[in-house]
Amino acid sequence: MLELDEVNAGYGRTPVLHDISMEIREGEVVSLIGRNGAGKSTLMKTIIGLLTPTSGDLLFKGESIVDDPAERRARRGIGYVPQDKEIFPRLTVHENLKVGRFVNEANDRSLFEEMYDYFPILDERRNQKAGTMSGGEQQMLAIARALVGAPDLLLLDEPSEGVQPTIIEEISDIVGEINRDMGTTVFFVEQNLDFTINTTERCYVIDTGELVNELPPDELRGSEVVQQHITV
Amino acid sequence: MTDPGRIERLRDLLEGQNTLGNSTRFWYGFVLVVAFVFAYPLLTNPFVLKVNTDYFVWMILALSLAVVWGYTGIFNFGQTAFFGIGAYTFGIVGITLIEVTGGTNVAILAAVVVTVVASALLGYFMFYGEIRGLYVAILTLAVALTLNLLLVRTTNTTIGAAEIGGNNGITGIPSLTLGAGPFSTTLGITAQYYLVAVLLVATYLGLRILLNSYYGYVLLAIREDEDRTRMLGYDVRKLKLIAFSLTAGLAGFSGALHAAWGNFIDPTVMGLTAASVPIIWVTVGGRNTLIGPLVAAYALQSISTRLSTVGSGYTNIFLGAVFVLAVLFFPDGLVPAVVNRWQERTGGGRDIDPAGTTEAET
Amino acid sequence: MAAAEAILRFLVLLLSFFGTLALAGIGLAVIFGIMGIINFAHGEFIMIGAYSTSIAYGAGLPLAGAILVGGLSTGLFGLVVERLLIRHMYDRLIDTLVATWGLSLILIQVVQIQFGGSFGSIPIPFGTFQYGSFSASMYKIALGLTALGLFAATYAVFTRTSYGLQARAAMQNKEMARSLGVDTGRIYMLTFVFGSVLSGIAGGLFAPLTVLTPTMGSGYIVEAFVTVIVGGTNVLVGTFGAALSLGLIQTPASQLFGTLGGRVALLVTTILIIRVLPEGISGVVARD
Amino acid sequence: AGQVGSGGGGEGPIRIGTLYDNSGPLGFVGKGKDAATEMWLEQQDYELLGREVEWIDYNPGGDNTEYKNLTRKLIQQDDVDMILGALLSSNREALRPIVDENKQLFSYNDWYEGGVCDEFMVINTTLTSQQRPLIDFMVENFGSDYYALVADYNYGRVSNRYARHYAGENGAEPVNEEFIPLETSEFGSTINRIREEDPDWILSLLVGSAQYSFFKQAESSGLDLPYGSLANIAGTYEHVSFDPPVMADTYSCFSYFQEIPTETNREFVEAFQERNPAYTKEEGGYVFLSIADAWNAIRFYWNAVEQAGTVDQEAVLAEYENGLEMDSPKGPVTFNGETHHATQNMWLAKVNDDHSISFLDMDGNETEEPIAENVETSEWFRNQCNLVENSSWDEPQTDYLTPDEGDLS
Amino acid sequence: MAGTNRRRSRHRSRRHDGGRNMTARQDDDGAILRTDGLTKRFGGLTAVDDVSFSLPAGEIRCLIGPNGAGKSTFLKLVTGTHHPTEGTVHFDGEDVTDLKPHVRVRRGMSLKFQRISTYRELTVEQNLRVATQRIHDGPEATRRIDELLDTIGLSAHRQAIAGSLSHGDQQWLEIAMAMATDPKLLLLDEPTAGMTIEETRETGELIQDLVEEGMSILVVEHDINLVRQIADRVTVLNQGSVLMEGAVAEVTGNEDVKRVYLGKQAEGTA
Ligand SMILES: Nc1ncnc2c1ncn2[C@@H]1O[C@H](COP(=O)(O)OP(=O)(O)OP(=O)(O)O)[C@@H](O)[C@H]1O
Ligand SMILES: Nc1ncnc2c1ncn2[C@@H]1O[C@H](COP(=O)(O)OP(=O)(O)OP(=O)(O)O)[C@@H](O)[C@H]1O
Ligand SMILES: CC(C)C[C@H](N)C(=O)O
Ligand SMILES: [Mg+2]
Ligand SMILES: [Mg+2]
Repeated sequence: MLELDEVNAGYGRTPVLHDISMEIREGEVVSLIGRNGAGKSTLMKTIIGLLTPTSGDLLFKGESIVDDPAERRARRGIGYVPQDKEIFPRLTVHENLKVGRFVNEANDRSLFEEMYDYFPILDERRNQKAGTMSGGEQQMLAIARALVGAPDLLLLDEPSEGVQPTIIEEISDIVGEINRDMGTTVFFVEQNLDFTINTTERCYVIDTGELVNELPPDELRGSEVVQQHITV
Repeated sequence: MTDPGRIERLRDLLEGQNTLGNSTRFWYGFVLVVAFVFAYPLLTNPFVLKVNTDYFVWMILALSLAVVWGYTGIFNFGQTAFFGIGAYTFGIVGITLIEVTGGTNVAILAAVVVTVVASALLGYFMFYGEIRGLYVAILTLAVALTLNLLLVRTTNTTIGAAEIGGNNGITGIPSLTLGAGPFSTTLGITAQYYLVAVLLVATYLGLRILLNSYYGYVLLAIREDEDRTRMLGYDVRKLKLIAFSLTAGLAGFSGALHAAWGNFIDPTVMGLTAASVPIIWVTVGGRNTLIGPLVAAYALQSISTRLSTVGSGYTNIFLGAVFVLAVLFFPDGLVPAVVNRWQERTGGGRDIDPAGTTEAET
Repeated sequence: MAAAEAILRFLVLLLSFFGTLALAGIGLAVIFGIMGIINFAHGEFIMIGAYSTSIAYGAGLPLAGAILVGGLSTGLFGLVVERLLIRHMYDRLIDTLVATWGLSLILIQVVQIQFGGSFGSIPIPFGTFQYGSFSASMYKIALGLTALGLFAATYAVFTRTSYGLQARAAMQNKEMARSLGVDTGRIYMLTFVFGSVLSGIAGGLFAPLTVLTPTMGSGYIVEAFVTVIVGGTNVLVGTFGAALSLGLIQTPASQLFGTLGGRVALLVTTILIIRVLPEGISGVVARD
Repeated sequence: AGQVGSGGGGEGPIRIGTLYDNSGPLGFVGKGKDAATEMWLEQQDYELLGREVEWIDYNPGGDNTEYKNLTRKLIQQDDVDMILGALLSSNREALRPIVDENKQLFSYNDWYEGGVCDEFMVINTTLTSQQRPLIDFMVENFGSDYYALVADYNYGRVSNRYARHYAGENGAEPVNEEFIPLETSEFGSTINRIREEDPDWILSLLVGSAQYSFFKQAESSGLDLPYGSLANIAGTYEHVSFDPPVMADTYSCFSYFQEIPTETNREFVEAFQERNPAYTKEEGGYVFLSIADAWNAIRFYWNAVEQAGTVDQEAVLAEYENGLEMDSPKGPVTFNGETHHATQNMWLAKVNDDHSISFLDMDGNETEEPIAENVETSEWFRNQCNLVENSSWDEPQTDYLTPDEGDLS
Repeated sequence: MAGTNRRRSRHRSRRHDGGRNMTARQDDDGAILRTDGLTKRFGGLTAVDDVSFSLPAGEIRCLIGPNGAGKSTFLKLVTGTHHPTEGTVHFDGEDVTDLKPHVRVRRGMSLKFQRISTYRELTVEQNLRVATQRIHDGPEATRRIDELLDTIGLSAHRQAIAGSLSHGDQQWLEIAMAMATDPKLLLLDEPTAGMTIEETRETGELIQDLVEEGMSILVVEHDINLVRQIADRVTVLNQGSVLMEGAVAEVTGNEDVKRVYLGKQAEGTA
């Protein structure tokens, strides 16, 4: 589904990612962990196209997408939930969801109602301006907004951040569900180990902009790799 | 000479993260430029001196806007209203009192005081009413335009001994005359040039000290995020009011100098075109610096004088193109761009370039 | 009878003040509202609309057609400006302000060189509206109504169409909109062109009423800014509300104190409205 | 001429500087003036007293500070012998102190409200006080209630003061005087008010293209009153730029109109339009008053220098003060040494329904003659200003006098 | 350099009082912060509903509750960013309900926002200087900045533009800025969002150190492990009202809390 080949990227003249190569196969749920500033969000931004790699190649469904701008990658089927939520503050909840559907207008199966089932609070607040929603509510909205576009690959940057424990569980369940039912491939960054362990099949570890390891999730806890690269 | 400690202490006052130009090389350059400015009268004719004197006056206006807008983030689109208030006050008081006191000292003082008071009233109205951003711009512009409309219709109105003169303006404003009574001297072209040059240099250095002090940091913080700054315990409204009135006072001061320079002031200084000119200097020069607006004010004013001597109808096409190209190719202003390029080439001095303010963004 | 006349006089005057403010502001409002760009050459866009309308009219088109031509050619011009200039300055409010100021200087001078100090004029159509002893220019009434119509249409575009939603999303968060597949570059371009067309139409509508000169734009720019900014964050609703309330002030003020009174009242009202509603008029309508 | 008349040493070229706006709102006026100046200089082969003439042509762009800078530059750097320029009174007032301080001869030649009494200024254009026949004519032919529309700045306000005074002498009075800011282009409320007041005629002191919209808007709201204009037609040719019948029934009194039916004028207009096709009717142009005044201004100077035999400024001024006379497109003009203003004929033009122009006499009959000949400046001004007796090159009088209410009687 | 190894100082923050008297004046009941009947409505929605709350000086209190329960709104009422629809706020023995935010801050409260709100365009050092210079001046300020930088492990990023820091580092910077005013009461809104487990634990230790030095702290958190680590007591907010209040174990054991908030987390992993 997604392949990265020796990708280097950064901001201005500050390099952040060094020779990242990885592969995510169709239908997988893969996670990425690493400490603050390791480059996790940077990697996500590079995949969706908000950052242009200085070198290297990105393949999505077998085609190179390095030269595509973000909007085209989104239309190819990549959904993105950024770390800062980035909801549209002056649009209503429902309008936010509508914006999320432009990527996939062709797909006539409307996912709005499903999303409202997943997150009843959004249903209740359809017409509230998104900017006035609480932190956690915004996070749910951001996830729902990405999902209404029915992406083939979903990128989640710390989806559990600021979300209450019961809903973290739900999100974890939802990720499992869409992966199972809709065949969506998921790649996410997460600090919450429980979440990661419950949800993923594989986990990449990143440190200082380099991929240093790849583990099955059940080895995460107490693993030496994690000790070395995550804890100080 | 002086002990090096004192120079170091002076540099500590003048330098910091908030201003451009903290290297020894910068100060050598600075001294060189100042020396040249002071030697200039020996090299040129009175006309050039006279014109340059006015450029220096405009540069003081540019500095005032750089501080209130560039550093504090208060988009004052009506800075020329205060320039005008200063000029008119100087004209009225100057004409009225020159016979009495023999000098213009009181007039200068009056110009500054009146502008500070006027701007404080407006500032209180705005900042204590939580008016921000573009609203401040439109409001200040509206004030300038209203003043302009009202002044245009002052034909045959006299205040004190001064005929306000409607759109013809006040004529016969006295030149800068220092001293009082029999001991007063009216400054000639060269003396005026020196005085204004000294004032300009002093203003620049004084503002550098201010910006690198406690207040400089607060001003920056207010520009970046008012609410956040409030939550650090600063009385943002009051500080904005102070910054607004003090820079307005500086603008009024430069207005007074301009009126004395030309012995004349008219309402066009408060019109839309005049109001945008300082905005253009500050933008083209580099909004977050002092030196940028200075350089831009000088350069753009002299370009436009030079163009008008070409006498053709293409003046504004050229000037317009300069604005367009400048912002197109130097998004952060001409001076920061040049400095960055220079530093890239030479590797910088003691300069603390805020980690590539200019390139790291977006 | 006399009362009816007085009311009618007030309404017609209000309609024409409203029409002028609203038309002067609408193109600017769209561009500023969606792209956060202040187009200081806005007055000159109006001027271009007026000139091209006049040229088309001179070539024999009926006025309505000529105004359409005015709108479209201004739109085309807007497209060129967007591609060459504005495109490079998204998210740089102040820079665009200066660049478009430069553009305005250039346009005025070019038009002056090309067409001289003033330009052929269009007669005011539709004749006179008569009621009792009161009479008014029919065209001005039409102008006010057209302004209402344009607002309704523009409002519908931004609230009902997918372009409108994408445009509002792009305005609020460009990067995120892109990540959701919104082609912000295209949206911005369309918006700028759309705004230019509206300015051009406004210019075309003004053309019969005024004398066409290269500097005619400066007569609208202050009103346009004031109206748009007083409008507030919800730009379309705001501009509409601002045009209406400023018109409501200007009408009696200019009736009572003359034209200067009207203008001063406009500026003073602006100052007061901003003071009372620091978020602009739309802050009341749609709090956010 | 930093030192008095140093340019007159006989060495090198004679230098003439002009300060006419080529850009800004009055750019079109200045361009016309430059074109007239250039036409004269070319006709003379850039040669005067057998010396080469160098023309220094600057563009102040309407900015008063630029006016100051450029005046200074012309005097102090370019060392000119003569300066011609300034459009608005405020331009002139901005630079006048510099001219006075440097004792520099200066020609102001754009129609204005009058009042400059300055040793170093020579002026040849229409003053409001010279337009008095218009007021007399309007009151006599249309009635004594008039509505004044006045551009709200000095020219308008001062001119209005003259108009009110002359109207008063005819027993007429304004029913209302409305002062209108310069960029105003929306006249709905004004038209309403005029209708309420129901005057016999309208006095127009409207200035600037925005304000000219008034005429169109009045036309379309069915306002049908005669206009007596002190500020339109001659200088700004609304009868050419508007389609008829917007300006029909406008009466305008000036010293010059392109249509003046004399041989001298026909030749001038033809020559000028041939060189500058933009000023032909086909191009929507018109050879307007400011052009003729610039033309007369440079010719006055030429005559003065030729008679003085030198460009020494004091000597040249003496020739002006001796009362230069010449024929011109306007007809014969004489320079009045005491007031430093020109004495000239006034024409009363009526704009017909098809926007053609007819010249009228006091009774409203068509004529080929001016309505008044050899019109002086106002009596009040002549009492105030005698630059021959009260002023000299070394002890100059340099005033700008505006009459207060009551001064005129 | 991205994510270079760095160590947060273990000897952190010997506080500099700047001469300020740190002994908090307490309410009659010994509370540094007390609210009575605090209520905030947005249109038809009651975000905070009649909350009477009291925080004894020197305590670490955690405020938990579902998303949208009104936690952030409650903090904003305490700091004065929002004005309550009803009720009062007492701080340090005085009624501060009608005081402006900056005045409250001057009296010694300090807030770390939920949304990151460092000065994005300024350097890390400039951020800290603005935060601390009101209390410390001259070389003293520089020393305090050094110390804070050391505490949060950003010494190497002194000249970096704050907006270019990673999310987690910006969180640290926010915390440091809140500390920089040497408050008596520190209000932290989700300080560890986006931090690794290890970093979260360090933040917890930092918070504990601060209390030892005399601060009182109110933390809004969703990370129940952190709550377990630091909280003296826990207040649970649900739909704007206090659901319960008590010791950690008490709260996490409560069925209601489990149902509306904790879910399986109640069993705990720490
Ligand atoms: N806009 C930017 N400009 C310059 N440098 C940046 C920018 N954004 C991030 N960086 C730098 O890139 C590096 C990686 O940041 P990134 O946000 O990818 O980290 P992260 O792994 O997501 O961390 P966290 O867990 O804190 O979110 C950091 O050193 C950061 O300082
Ligand atoms: N300005 C506002 N207008 C309308 N509703 C608002 C406003 N601010 C907050 N709310 C609503 O009030 C409720 C409480 O919000 P608050 O931010 O206090 O929640 P919270 O407990 O901090 O949640 P989280 O844990 O998700 O951050 C939410 O439902 C939110 O949507
Ligand atoms: C329209 C202008 C050219 C009129 C006149 N010269 C004035 O002083 O205002
Ligand atoms: Mg991140
Ligand atoms: Mg919250």
